[in-house]
Amino acid sequence: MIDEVVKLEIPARAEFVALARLVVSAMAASDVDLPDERVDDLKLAVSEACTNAIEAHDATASPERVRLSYWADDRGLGVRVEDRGPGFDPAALPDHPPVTDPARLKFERGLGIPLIRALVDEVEISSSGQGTAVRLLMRNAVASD
Amino acid sequence: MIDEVVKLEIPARAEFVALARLVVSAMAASDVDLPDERVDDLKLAVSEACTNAIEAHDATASPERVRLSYWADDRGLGVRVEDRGPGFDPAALPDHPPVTDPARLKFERGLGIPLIRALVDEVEISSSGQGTAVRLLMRNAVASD
Amino acid sequence: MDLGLDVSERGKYAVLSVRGEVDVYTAPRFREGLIELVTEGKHQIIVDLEGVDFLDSTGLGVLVGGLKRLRSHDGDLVLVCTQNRILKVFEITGLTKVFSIFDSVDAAAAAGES
Amino acid sequence: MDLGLDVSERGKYAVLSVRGEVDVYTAPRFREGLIELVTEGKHQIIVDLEGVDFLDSTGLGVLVGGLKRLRSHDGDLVLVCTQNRILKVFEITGLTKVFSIFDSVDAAAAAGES
Ligand SMILES: Nc1ncnc2c1ncn2[C@@H]1O[C@H](COP(=O)(O)OP(=O)(O)O)[C@@H](O)[C@H]1O
Ligand SMILES: Nc1ncnc2c1ncn2[C@@H]1O[C@H](COP(=O)(O)OP(=O)(O)O)[C@@H](O)[C@H]1O
Repeated sequence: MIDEVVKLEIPARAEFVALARLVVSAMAASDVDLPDERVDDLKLAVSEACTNAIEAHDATASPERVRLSYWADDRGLGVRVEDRGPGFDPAALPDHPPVTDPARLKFERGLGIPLIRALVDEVEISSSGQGTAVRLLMRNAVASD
Repeated sequence: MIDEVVKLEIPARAEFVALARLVVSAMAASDVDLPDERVDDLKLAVSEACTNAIEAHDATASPERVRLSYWADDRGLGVRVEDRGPGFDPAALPDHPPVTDPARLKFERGLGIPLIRALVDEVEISSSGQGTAVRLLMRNAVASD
Repeated sequence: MDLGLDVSERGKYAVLSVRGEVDVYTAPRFREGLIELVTEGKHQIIVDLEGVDFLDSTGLGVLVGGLKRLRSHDGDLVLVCTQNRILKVFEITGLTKVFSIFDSVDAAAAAGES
Repeated sequence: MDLGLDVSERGKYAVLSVRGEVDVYTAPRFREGLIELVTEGKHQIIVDLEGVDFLDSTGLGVLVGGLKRLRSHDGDLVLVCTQNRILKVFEITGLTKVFSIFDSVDAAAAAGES
């Protein structure tokens, strides 16, 4: 399955996030058995992860780029978003959004990772001082909940 | 300008050629000053070059992938298509299609590189036993003919 | 990628109709559009999201920011949205509890008159 | 990526209407659609390209192959196309000299009757 991987490398700039989403649609059109709604959910998650990756590079004014891999296999459609930003501690963020807590309404930010976790079947975030990798997997119809 | 480059790596399979074209549209939408018609011409050329790259890999049954770079700068929109196929001698092909020669109508093939040369402002083909790279540049409105 | 913004009037409301994709690239233009209305003294705003194809958390941020700004002027910002994939984002983030969301600009304007 | 093929009848012609993108991935389906018609004994074919968004040299190859096959059955293959970006590809490759290209299925069928 390794040769089923599509790789995309983009400058860490806002205008390229749309391209990262577009590749999800293209992969979904050719290779997988996901309902449109789940493809949309994955696009949203990729958009959030890419936005964070770009902002991480902004923080360091690093000219590094954001690297994405997309793969389709029996399990579903996967995307990995990798940056060389300063990293962060994902465990320090709440696992799920406290949607009932009116206090969160004070925040215009901090919605990205909760959205990713709510929308995507499998989410793995690994982060260090060298950068961050977010691995997303949307499971095929049969295997999904 | 080096960080303006977008890179795409696809399996050498027919279904991914559409993705290679899609990235041309995405680059054109965000970064350059090319009329739609010239963007369409560049998409056609990228499609031809990618098709050749994929067929070159078919010939060797090689699991290698096709690598594309896209860049936008003052001069225009550029795309490089690279394969690790067996290579060929581009000089052995006619520079321009003999459009008036009725004999060419016998051929269902051999139209790709003539189309590329007719449509794109600058075309550079380098090929060896290690593979082939096709570099295409569509010049911005001001600089174009 | 394209973002389209149109402004119109409906009763006491200014209506900002958004078309296209709202993400980190286009959100700044969306934010400017909203701020411009507030600066012009429009403190009752309907944001019509029916033409939006995509909206992520940066778009949500613009809306929450706009709402806070308007409330500080005793104004309000209400939404028009019937698309499930967009509504879903508001639901997951709990923002359906913050925004009044209507099926049409007419319904939003009528609610404001009552 | 999508390729749509519809078959209909118009006078002595079978009309194959093509929608979507014709490239190395979709060309095999296009070729099969044509060959199926020939196998069914349809030797006068109009290929309607008005719904085509993209066509590259693999698509041209399918059309040239179809034409050769039909001529060997004393048949013909004519095209309907008014889109400049598609016509351009036929012009550059000199194929406007091989194919009769019409503005509409009606015009193509009428020319065949005369
Ligand atoms: N790729 C990343 N690199 C560094 N920090 C990150 C990354 N992704 C997320 N973060 C941190 O986690 C926080 C929460 O992210 P998120 O939930 O997406 O909300 P937002 O991006 O709106 O702040 C970010 O503000 C940032 O500090
Ligand atoms: N990337 C490539 N690697 C190896 N051979 C190539 C490559 N591109 C083109 N060629 C050779 O040049 C020939 C002409 O290419 P082209 O004009 O695109 O027409 P076609 O692909 O339809 O044959 C091909 O048949 C092939 O032999």
